[in-house]
Amino acid sequence: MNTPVPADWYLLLSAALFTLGVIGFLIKRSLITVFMSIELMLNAVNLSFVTFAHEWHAVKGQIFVFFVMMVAAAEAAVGLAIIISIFRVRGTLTVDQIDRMKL
Amino acid sequence: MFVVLSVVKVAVVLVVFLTAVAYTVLLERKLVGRIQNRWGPTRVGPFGLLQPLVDGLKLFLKEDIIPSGVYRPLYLLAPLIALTCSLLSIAVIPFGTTLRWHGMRLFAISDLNIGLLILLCVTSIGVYGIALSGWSSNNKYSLLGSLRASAQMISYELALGLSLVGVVLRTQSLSLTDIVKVQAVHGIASWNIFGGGQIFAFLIYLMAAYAETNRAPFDLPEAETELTGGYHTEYSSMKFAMFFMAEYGNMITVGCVATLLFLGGWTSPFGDLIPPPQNLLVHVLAPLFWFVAKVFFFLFLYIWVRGTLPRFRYDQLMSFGWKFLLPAAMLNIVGTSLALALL
Amino acid sequence: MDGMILTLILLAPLAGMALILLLPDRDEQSTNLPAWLALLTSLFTFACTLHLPAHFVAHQTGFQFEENLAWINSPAIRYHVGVDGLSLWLVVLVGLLAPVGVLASWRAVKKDRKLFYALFLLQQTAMVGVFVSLDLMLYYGFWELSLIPIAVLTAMFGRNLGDASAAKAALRFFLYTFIPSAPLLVALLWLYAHTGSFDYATVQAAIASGTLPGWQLAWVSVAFLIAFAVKVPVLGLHGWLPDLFSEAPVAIAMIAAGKLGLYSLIRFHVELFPALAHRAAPWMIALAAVGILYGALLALVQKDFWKLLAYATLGSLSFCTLGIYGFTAAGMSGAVLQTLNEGIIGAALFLLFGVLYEPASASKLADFGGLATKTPRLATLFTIASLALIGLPLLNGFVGEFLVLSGTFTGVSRVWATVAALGVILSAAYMLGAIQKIFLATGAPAHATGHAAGHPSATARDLTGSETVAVALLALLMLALGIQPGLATDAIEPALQSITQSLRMGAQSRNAANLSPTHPESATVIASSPANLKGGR
Amino acid sequence: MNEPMLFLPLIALLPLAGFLLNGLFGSRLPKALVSTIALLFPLLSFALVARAAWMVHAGLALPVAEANAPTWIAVGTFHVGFQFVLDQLTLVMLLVVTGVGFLIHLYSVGYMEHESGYWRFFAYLNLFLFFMTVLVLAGNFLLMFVGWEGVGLASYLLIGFYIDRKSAGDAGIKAFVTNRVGDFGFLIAMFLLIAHFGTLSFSRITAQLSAHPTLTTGAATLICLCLVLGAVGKSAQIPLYVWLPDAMEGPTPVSALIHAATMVTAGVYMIARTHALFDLAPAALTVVAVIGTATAFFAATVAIVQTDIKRVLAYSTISQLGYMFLGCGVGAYSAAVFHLMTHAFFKGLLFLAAGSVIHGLGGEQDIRRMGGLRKTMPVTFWTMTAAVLAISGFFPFAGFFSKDAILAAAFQHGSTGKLLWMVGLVTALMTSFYMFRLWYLTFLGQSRAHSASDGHDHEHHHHAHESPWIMLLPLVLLALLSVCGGWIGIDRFAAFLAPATGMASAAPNAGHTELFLSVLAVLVAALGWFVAHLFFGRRTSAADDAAQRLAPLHRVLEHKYWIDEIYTSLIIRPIQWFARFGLGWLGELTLVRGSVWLLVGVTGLCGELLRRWQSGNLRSYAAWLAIGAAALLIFALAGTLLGMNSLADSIHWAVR
Amino acid sequence: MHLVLFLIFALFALAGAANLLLQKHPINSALSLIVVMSSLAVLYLLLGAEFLAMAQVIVYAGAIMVLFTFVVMLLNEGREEKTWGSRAARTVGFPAVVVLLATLAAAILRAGRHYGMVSLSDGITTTQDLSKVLFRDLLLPFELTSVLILIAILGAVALARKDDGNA
Repeated sequence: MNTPVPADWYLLLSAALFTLGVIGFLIKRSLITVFMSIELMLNAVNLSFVTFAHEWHAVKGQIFVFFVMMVAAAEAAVGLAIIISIFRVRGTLTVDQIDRMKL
Repeated sequence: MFVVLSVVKVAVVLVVFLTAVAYTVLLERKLVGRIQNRWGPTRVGPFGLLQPLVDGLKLFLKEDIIPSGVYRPLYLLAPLIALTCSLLSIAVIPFGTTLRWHGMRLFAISDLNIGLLILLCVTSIGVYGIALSGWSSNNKYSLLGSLRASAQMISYELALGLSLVGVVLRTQSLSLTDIVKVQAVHGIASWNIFGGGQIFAFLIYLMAAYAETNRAPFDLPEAETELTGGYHTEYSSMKFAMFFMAEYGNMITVGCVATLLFLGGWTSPFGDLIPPPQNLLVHVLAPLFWFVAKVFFFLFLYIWVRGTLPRFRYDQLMSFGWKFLLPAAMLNIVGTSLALALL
Repeated sequence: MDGMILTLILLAPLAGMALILLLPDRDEQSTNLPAWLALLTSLFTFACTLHLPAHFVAHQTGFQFEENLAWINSPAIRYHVGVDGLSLWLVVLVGLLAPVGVLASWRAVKKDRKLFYALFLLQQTAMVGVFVSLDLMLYYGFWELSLIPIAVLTAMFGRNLGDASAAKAALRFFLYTFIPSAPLLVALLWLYAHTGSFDYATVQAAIASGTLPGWQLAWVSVAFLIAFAVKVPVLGLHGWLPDLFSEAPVAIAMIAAGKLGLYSLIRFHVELFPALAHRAAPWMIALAAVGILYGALLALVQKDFWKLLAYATLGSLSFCTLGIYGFTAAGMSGAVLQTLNEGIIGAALFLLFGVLYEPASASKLADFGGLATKTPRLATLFTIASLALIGLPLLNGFVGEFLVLSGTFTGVSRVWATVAALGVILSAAYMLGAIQKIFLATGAPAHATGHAAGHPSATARDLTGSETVAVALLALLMLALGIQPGLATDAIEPALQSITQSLRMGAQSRNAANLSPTHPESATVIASSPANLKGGR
Repeated sequence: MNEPMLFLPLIALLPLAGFLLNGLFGSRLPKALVSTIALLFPLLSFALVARAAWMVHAGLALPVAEANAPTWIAVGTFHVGFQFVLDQLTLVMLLVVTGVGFLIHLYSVGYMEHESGYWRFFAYLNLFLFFMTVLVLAGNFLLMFVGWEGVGLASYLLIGFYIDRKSAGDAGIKAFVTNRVGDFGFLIAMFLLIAHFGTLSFSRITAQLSAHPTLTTGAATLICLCLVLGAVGKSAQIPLYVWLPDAMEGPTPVSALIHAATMVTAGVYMIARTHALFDLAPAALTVVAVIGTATAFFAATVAIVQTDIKRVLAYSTISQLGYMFLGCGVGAYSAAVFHLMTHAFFKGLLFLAAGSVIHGLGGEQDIRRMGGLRKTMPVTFWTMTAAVLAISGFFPFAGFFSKDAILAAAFQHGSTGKLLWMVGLVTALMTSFYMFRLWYLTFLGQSRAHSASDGHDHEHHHHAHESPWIMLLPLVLLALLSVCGGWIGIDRFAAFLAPATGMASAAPNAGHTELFLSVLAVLVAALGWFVAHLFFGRRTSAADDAAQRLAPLHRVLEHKYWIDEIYTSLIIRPIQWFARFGLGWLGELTLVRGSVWLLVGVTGLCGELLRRWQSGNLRSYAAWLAIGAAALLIFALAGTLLGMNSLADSIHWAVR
Repeated sequence: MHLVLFLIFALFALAGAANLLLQKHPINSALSLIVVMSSLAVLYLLLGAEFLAMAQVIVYAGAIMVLFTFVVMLLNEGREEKTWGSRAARTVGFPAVVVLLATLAAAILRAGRHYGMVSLSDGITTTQDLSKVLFRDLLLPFELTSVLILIAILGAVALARKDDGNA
């Protein structure tokens, strides 16, 4: 009943998620969606962390994921604040129109 | 074998839970009526006992109107999310003794060693239901209502979480059964609310819980007089019923959690003063009785508060949450940990 | 006293500079205080430099008046200065040119005098520093320092500031000399990495020992060569010369060209990398010989005197390069002597034409005419200086040129020597042509051009007392060196002895054929010193 | 042997002192003091030379060399010092130089009476004497080269004396530069000598040659040819003679001293001095001879049609020098030196006489506007006649002996010699013709002062007067020398010079060929006079119609074969063109500035490329980010991907 | 059982991620991202990291995604228009992605051979041993993250505040 799963399947999954994240990062046009695909990439990396933590029985792997979450939270907060201010000034979030350093 | 037993358990708990929800509605209308010196629903069935059945039927038969400007997929999804979240938390709450039959615990659907965390997860997911509903019904009042409700829920969730930390500190474990076991040592004296020194935590938890479930003094977002029903104005019949049930489900869950954490769960107040009669039936039923009594007491408290306290203004509500409750919860944690460390 | 003299010479101008900068900024018209102070400092420094030849022990090889103090120890840079035959007279020359430069710019510089004289003295220190420093990094420091004042002074005090051509010339000069000094630094550091010290003697020994990797050493020597060749300037790298000479203030242009580059070529390329210098010799000789003709031809057709002087200097400096890379005793000492001569003659010509140029800042030859009668003293001294430049016997130019040409002819290749000798004819043509256009009758009726208001020849003035003394002194020096070149060569020759010996060995093994057969009566058979010159070949 | 105090350096330094005194203080001294200084020092120098001559006559053994000469240049194995040497050849030259020089100084005191810059003229004259004596007394080539160039400088200064005349300045430059071309040859010769002998001193070279003549004829010829180039430049022979006619721009005494008596003869002296080398290179000698004869013939033809008195004399000098070169060319060095001496006398006299004529006529130099001066200037007339007779080679006069000696030597010099002799004879004919043409036009016939020209310079001519005595005295003395100069006779002169010029000239063969040759020479001279008489004696029109008939030839000669124009167009213009465009444009602008522009261009280009990369388009940034990540990943994981166990191995693998 | 659970939730995650890309409206992609995160939480549980799973749900799904959804709802920007963006992005971007995936997969497959198996019965790292390491060895980083979060909060407030002039 408890059929085991080879560890590298998890890694493959995380690789796939990461690649999807990168693709989202490339083709998506709305700034928020781009931001989300970055979050997805982060999660994919977290998954591989946990897999390796499990593989080598190292708790530190999980701690690292914990820190990644912290940073992701902080980044999301600031990122969204920026997105809001961009929207307020520019009126749009499509990536191609935001090409000036000056807001 | 395990699957069949767990399905039976789930079915039993669900039925009991739903009927409890229905009757809480009735209880609330009766009690509020009595507070306002009137009788409440008495027409249907003896003393109005069949009123919930009839309400359910009414809502079920009403025409299900879906406004055109609505963002359909999310509009339909929102009530579902709200209901599932409130129901999910029941699965984790142990309501009876730790009697095991064939390795299966009878009086709890599942007993996890991180039970408390799951409760927190479910409450945090619950926010989506309300947020999406308001936004997808494409109506300014509902959008405003949903935003206010979710903002309120998120901020009070913090206070809720922190207030539980005191209890966890005392039981050194996140599992709910352990928490109850700690409080069962010698009756009422060892309940967290009294013996455990968590009286402040209990109060903070209570207030935070009221805000979490958008009830009583904190029910500004969906109050009729303010925002015409808040986020579920556009909903009709079954979808409105789901929201309604979700709200009352949350109330019961909060009640159960409160009893488990602060009132010693299914332990009798007398502790081992009156040795429980030895036969099995009493040994099993007594904790159940105590658990239901305590939950009833909380529901009564809910309705009582709703009947008496005036509604908070939104900015008072938010500042109370952030400026009073959160610091209080932190202080509580510091106090408990100091107490534990020193004593 | 001997131990401290070099530091004294180095610090005196700096002290002077400091004093000048402290002077109050009173209005310019009053007594030209900065100039007086600069003159005093430069004369004092000149006196100190004169102390050197007085106490110099002639035929003693190695460096004298040496000072070797630890300075920076993380990269082992030491304050190691010393003088030998080669650099002795160059230091004196710099000492001599300082007061002449101050005199030349006495009237030319009218505003910001303080800054001008301060930077001028800084330039003196830098140049003396280059000649005396024996620690490669110290040398590099002075080498860089000597660029800045020239560039700044040209940019700020350039002659026709109107169309910012002075700034362009300054920039061009700076870039021309600065860019190759970057690979030079890299080469220095490479050497440091491989020999562990910047000290000249140790580096020289390490290179001679042949332990350093061959082809990298070749690149290092090329970096050294190019950095110095630009400063000489050698043909092809002389883009900055005409501009600088026509833009820079007189005092600066006087000392900018030649001396530094040539000394560095001998000391830091030929002496440091004997075998590799040998390999580069054919190219340099060809460039030098062609450079002489190139400079002379171009000077022939110039309309602006400054440019004419620039190309003339290019020609005479190519003579020096020809001498150096001939590796013959006569050629090299001739080259060093020619550097001295070029310094003296250049200074005189610059000062004299500066006087003519200054009132109406007109330097086109056609502007002048018939000045011999108006400015007799200037005319005679100008003629003497240009005759020296042409290489008239009994004047110093001839001795230098003769030695270089004879060295090249007998030791190196007869074809190049003949080509170089052709330059002698052309030099006579353009210099006398210049004298003719400036001083003698220009065919146009004198009264028509002579007195037109503001016309240069109308406003030309004769030399003042001090200027005449200065140039007369230079003229006497030219005559003295012309008659008795031994004054300089006695010191120079032994210093070069070590180089020519080792290189002669190299050359001998390379082209034994056309070496001049040893003659019975010039018995000093070349001591076949066992220079274990494996070299990187 | 007791070193007689000859004070050789003093002979040279005295004129130098004169130059310094006059040069530095001349402008402030009164004219009389300037002239006394100018005359005193050359006189002293001449006295010293005379004393030396008297001592030689009294049996002093020559050559006498300074013992401890101060060293001049001593570098490595090469050593040269200020070495003065006196031997027979030097003695003769010194006598000529200081003697004639002094006379000319005397003459120019009168001539330059009212010229401005009086002191400057005499300073330069003394300077010239100094350099000439140094040249002659020099013991080694380098010191001779000092004199050689110094003399060129002095001639430049003196030619350009009239600083307000542009033509004077240009002539000065032309003289100096042409001389420099010659000096170039001399320089190369010196280098060859150093290469072969390691030293430049005459004594050592002759010693080495005699000790073991290792010098191959080829090398010797090369050295001699270079020396010849130097001589040709200095003595104005065929290719490099163009500066001499223009040098007439200077004052006449200058022409007399420099361009007749002394400087131009330096070339001949040098060849005589280095006869040891020339003997080893017969080819060089024939070259010298051929050049000499050709120049003589060519110059004579041009002299015939010249109208300016000084130009005529200039071309006659060139042609006489041609004779001396011919003499040297056939090995008769002593004959050449003898002719040199006699030529100095009568050519100096001719120039001075011409000077006094010009002085008398107030600056008039065109012989077509002279005539009938026989009566007004008797002394000048008679001395001039003596000179003309001497130069034409009439019997008792000096010219006959020296020119005859050279022609005789040429005659005996094998078959080529015969041909050279023929040309020489024809040149002699022409010489006497143009001299007598000059003689007739200047002194005989009516005065044509105002007829030929448009009378604007009328006032000059009214009083053609005889020159003052100070000018006439040198004329008379030189006339005496011209007459009896030749009586020394070639044999006694050759014997005297033998030690200095190597083996005696060819022993004079049987008397009758000698006699026949001299008679023939005199006849030729007479013929020349008769023809001149025909043309210019009585009817002046004869000359003109002859000119018409031979118009084309006349025009060619008049324009001096357009040599100057050819030189300008063939040499000067191309050099200037090449310099201005070839080097100016190609060299400077393209190569030198080009390389800088290249650098600027490259940096600009890179800047442009990179700018486009920062386009502001987020998506492109994302793409490049992804590429970067991918690359980094590959790099990092290269190890595991390729089965290597570490990154380092993968790098090695990749790099190998 | 473990395989089944793994497959289900792996598919959920992939589907969510794909949906994130394909959806036009940001709100949908936000929700699909929530789905991914929750399924990842379950996968963490499968890998025995229970506290992490709960943290994932609470922090990511519960807090960060709420922020996202709020922002999307508030800005209400609507569907993305069809702009093609820079050609360079496509020509350079896609090969990069393909290469990325190829290398990752290859690396994992090549190196994966000597990784063990993952099964339900493996031990679960309890919160105790997690917190033991967190608060003893890595206390400083923990405090630093708190400071980081503080800074983020201040930043967000300052940025997003409507500058009504008198602030």
